[in-house]
Amino acid sequence: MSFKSAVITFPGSNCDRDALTYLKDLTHGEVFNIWHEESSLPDVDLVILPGGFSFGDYLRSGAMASKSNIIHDVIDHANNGRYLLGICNGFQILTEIGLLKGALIQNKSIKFLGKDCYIKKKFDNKFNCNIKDSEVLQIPVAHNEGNFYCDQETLNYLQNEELIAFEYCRGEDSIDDGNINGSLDNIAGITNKNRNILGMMPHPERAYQDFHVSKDGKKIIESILS
Amino acid sequence: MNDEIILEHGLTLDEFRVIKEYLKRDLTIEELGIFSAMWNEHCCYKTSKKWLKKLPTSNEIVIQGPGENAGIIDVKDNDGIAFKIESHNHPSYIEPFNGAATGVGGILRDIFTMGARPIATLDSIRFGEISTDKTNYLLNGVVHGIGHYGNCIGIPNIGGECEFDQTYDYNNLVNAMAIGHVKNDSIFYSKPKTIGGLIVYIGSKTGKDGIHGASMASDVFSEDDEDEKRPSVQVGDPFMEKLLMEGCLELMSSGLIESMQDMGAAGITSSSVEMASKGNVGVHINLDKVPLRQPLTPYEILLSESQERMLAVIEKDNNEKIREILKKWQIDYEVIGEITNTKRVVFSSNEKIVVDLPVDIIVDDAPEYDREFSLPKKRNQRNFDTSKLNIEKMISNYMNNLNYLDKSWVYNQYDSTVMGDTIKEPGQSAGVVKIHNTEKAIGASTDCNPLYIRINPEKGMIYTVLEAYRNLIASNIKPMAITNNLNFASPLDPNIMGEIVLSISGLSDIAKKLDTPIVSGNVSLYNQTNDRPIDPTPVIGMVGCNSNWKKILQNKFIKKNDELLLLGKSLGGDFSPYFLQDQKIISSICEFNELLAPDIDLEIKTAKFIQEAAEKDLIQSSNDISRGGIFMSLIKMTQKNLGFSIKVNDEKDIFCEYNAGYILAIDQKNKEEVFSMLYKDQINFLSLGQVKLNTFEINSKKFNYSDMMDMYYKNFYKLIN
Amino acid sequence: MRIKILIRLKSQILEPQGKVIEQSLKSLGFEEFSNIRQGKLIEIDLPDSLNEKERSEKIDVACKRLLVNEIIEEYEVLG
Amino acid sequence: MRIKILIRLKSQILEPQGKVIEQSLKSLGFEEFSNIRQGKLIEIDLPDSLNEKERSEKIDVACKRLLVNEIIEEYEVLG
Ligand SMILES: Nc1ncnc2c1ncn2[C@@H]1O[C@H](COP(=O)(O)OP(=O)(O)O)[C@@H](O)[C@H]1O
Ligand SMILES: [Mg+2]
Repeated sequence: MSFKSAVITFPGSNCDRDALTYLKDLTHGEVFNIWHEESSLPDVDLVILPGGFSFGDYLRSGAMASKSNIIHDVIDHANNGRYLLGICNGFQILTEIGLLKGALIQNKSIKFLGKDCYIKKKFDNKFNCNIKDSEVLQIPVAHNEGNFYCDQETLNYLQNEELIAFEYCRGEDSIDDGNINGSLDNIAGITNKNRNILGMMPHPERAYQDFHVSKDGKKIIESILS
Repeated sequence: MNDEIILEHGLTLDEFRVIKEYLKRDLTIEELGIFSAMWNEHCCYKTSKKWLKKLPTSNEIVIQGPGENAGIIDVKDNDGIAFKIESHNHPSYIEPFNGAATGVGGILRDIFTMGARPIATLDSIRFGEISTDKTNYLLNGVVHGIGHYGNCIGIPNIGGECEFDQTYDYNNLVNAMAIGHVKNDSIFYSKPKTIGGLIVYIGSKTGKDGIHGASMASDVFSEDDEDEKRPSVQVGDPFMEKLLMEGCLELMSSGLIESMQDMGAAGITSSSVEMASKGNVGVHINLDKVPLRQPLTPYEILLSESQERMLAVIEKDNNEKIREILKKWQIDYEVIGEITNTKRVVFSSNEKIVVDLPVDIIVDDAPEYDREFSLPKKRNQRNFDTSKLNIEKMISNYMNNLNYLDKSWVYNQYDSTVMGDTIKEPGQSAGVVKIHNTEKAIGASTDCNPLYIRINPEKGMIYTVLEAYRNLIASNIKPMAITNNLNFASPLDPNIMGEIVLSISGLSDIAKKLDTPIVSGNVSLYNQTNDRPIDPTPVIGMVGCNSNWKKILQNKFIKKNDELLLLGKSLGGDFSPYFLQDQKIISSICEFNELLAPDIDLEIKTAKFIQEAAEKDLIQSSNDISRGGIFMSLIKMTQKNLGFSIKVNDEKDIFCEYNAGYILAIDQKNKEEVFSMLYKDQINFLSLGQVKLNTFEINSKKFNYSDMMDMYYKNFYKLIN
Repeated sequence: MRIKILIRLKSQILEPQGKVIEQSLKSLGFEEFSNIRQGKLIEIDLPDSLNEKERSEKIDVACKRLLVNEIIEEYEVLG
Repeated sequence: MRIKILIRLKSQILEPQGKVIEQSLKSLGFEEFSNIRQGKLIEIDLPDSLNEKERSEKIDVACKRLLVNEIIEEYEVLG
């Protein structure tokens, strides 16, 4: 049975093509591109909410996209236990929908940040099960609002329920502590309680081809498929 | 029309007389506005045209040379590369964030207007002395603006320049370049085909933005009139541009439109006039149909520079289908006029004709000046006393000068990996992206050496082009064509006119020798505040290709023990302008020696060798030598604890500039083969030393590796805060 | 009538923009300015035909549904 | 005391955010909301020891020197 997936495009999404290519190259299955105004999703195993500036990121990043028509079906898809992955703007949209806890506020540097970052896995889930505990992944980030915030109670919950998927760390040539944007507890990606929804700021779809600086981004899809 | 109004519109009384004699009647204010916009330096190149004609603009790979929105070159298999550079200097001085942002927006529209999907941007930015608050404000605003616009649309920035010099204290420069990919059988031109075709307006509503912007761009503005004459600023809406880009590309691939033109400087005026002129037809536009953001007079509609707007010509039958497509993208769309056979530009409003002019007089009769120019004086040759310099001092001079330091503060604010095809990000000698779904790599670099050009415009320009050339060669990209942005002070000064004439001549010379024609460009004059002219800054953007991305060379060290080779010929201490200036040996421009003649044959020969060796996978990595010499070139090659140990005869020489200078890192096992190739080609080289872990060693003197890295990577942040 | 909605980050959340402004102001000699925070202002025209209660209800709903993210923000309506 | 500075783009200057927010609100059923514009809110603590005049002068100077870009923005001080 072949793996099927879909990428949603919102007005202002700009990593939708990248996500489509990533899925095509790594899953070898059917991949759909869905426009945000459509009312239903095809029957797929994985949906990606891609990066970009949906609706210009005006008001708040991800806020307006979270009210799109297609979102009802995205929620249904997730409630059925299927995989849902939000990358960058997609992560922001997931928190705005409320499918993931917390919020992403402006980077502590108050500047857009486009460079490679280093992350490692914190707690096990289906998105990172192929990654070793000690492994450091090098993956690009490109965001202005990637600074993960939640209140103490939520943080305790994320810790206790082991919902933190990735955290920022130092890499071999880091000149700082690796927490590039000020995120609480170095959080780079979290899941929902059911662990079928992952939101992450780094862009795995920009780190998997031979000419990319790193191929660590492969490991997410490989984990899902394993 | 009184003289004052005419002058205020940036026309000379002579120019006005020509118009009146031709028309045999007085002009409406709207018509005056049109001449003001179209006869402005920015649109008609009245000062530079005569000289620009001398540039080589074609060879077998040029599909489109200057004259359209962007130039296009053929990279085989029906793939074309469209590119152009454009300036937004004055707007960025007035309002750095929006000025720079709209600069990026404008150049991207130039690319997708031709049916090309933008695949990369570069930016060349120059500021005054960093010690002033103003410079800091401009730097922050400009970089934020460039990033904001490009990041939002999702086009990777793959390189550029960022320099500081007091010559730009009151006139910072912001040049933005964009590169797009097009299928050669699907290029769109601005030339309309059908008489009776509908002229349609696509994009944002028109507002008061930047009215008079075009004429302002060619006015010498003085420091203290910042507030009064300030025209309203253009604000960019990158989200709208993203929708517009997707909408237009969809329209073009659907075959529903026949030509397209973006509304850039002087908005609807210049786009419609250009359309008429290209097609040798007339246009009739009803200004009442133009979508407005706020009530505007016909005069204001004609001159508004609101961003994110396009003009297209379509066949009547396609109207509804187009409306349907654009509805999905939520873009305003309106039929505002039609193509006529009158060869006149007619605008009406409220049932009245407000403009009725023959296209000829606006375009063909635009003034062309042959301004007086003078040649630079002969320079005396001197030897300079550099005895006070020691290696620590020279390192410190460069490492405390912004111009030599890592610019990641700038380019980390840009998204350089979006679209997933970036092969080489900013921070390396050239930016490189893959053409999606192909094996081809496209590389580009922007460069200018204003100090060289100041000393000798003609040779200086040649050095500038050769630097860009080396940047591409060091990545194993074959240089193919050039775009240029001629930033100069006032051409009314014969010395400055001389700089313009001579640097164009140098550009022409070297472009012919390298067979890299000039396919697009832009002129920005009057970059001068009172009696403070900028140094001549003709920036070039060079673009090239390698049909196999796997052969692209990295600039960074790959592994320890690789052999370091030095190629090229040093200019030596007495003839390296940046060395002399930045090691503080010389402070006045008149003291420099005449530039040595650039060794173009050596450049070409060396480039051939590197390409050949790279294709045989004999080179691990390579970097070119430019400002800062061997020393800075080596620092840029370090990564992940890989450093170097080298031996040289003359320690000063490693800080000097070079002809055909490169550092190559070669695997020991390939040494013999590389050496024999070099002997065969009769290229002089030197074994400098080796790549070493955690080492920074020059002539057995050890420096602390991480201290050096800290200085190179962190001093920029320190110096600007 | 035109109403203003002031949106600010909750006080326990570090607001980096404000910190930067505060530093810049200090370096310009504005020592007395403290505790600076930047937020958002949203201005909206609402029909005069709505009465006070309807208006404030509508605004509250709009804020909760879209304009404000209550995990991180709070708001105040003026005018 | 805590003062609020409301900063908005001058009315003739394009403000791209407002239009998009307006559309989004409309599609959520908030038809009556119109002419939406987004601006900035800056809140600052000033010592109570300053009198009204001193305070308003200081704020004006700070706005003109740093907080407000008068080429495109205008401001209003509350509180
Ligand atoms: N404004 C900028 N935008 C993007 N990249 C930049 C900018 N300024 C500098 N860079 C990048 O930093 C690197 C170093 O620049 P520079 O010191 O001019 O070196 P080079 O001699 O290799 O051109 C280059 O790769 C360049 O692309
Ligand atoms: Mg350079």
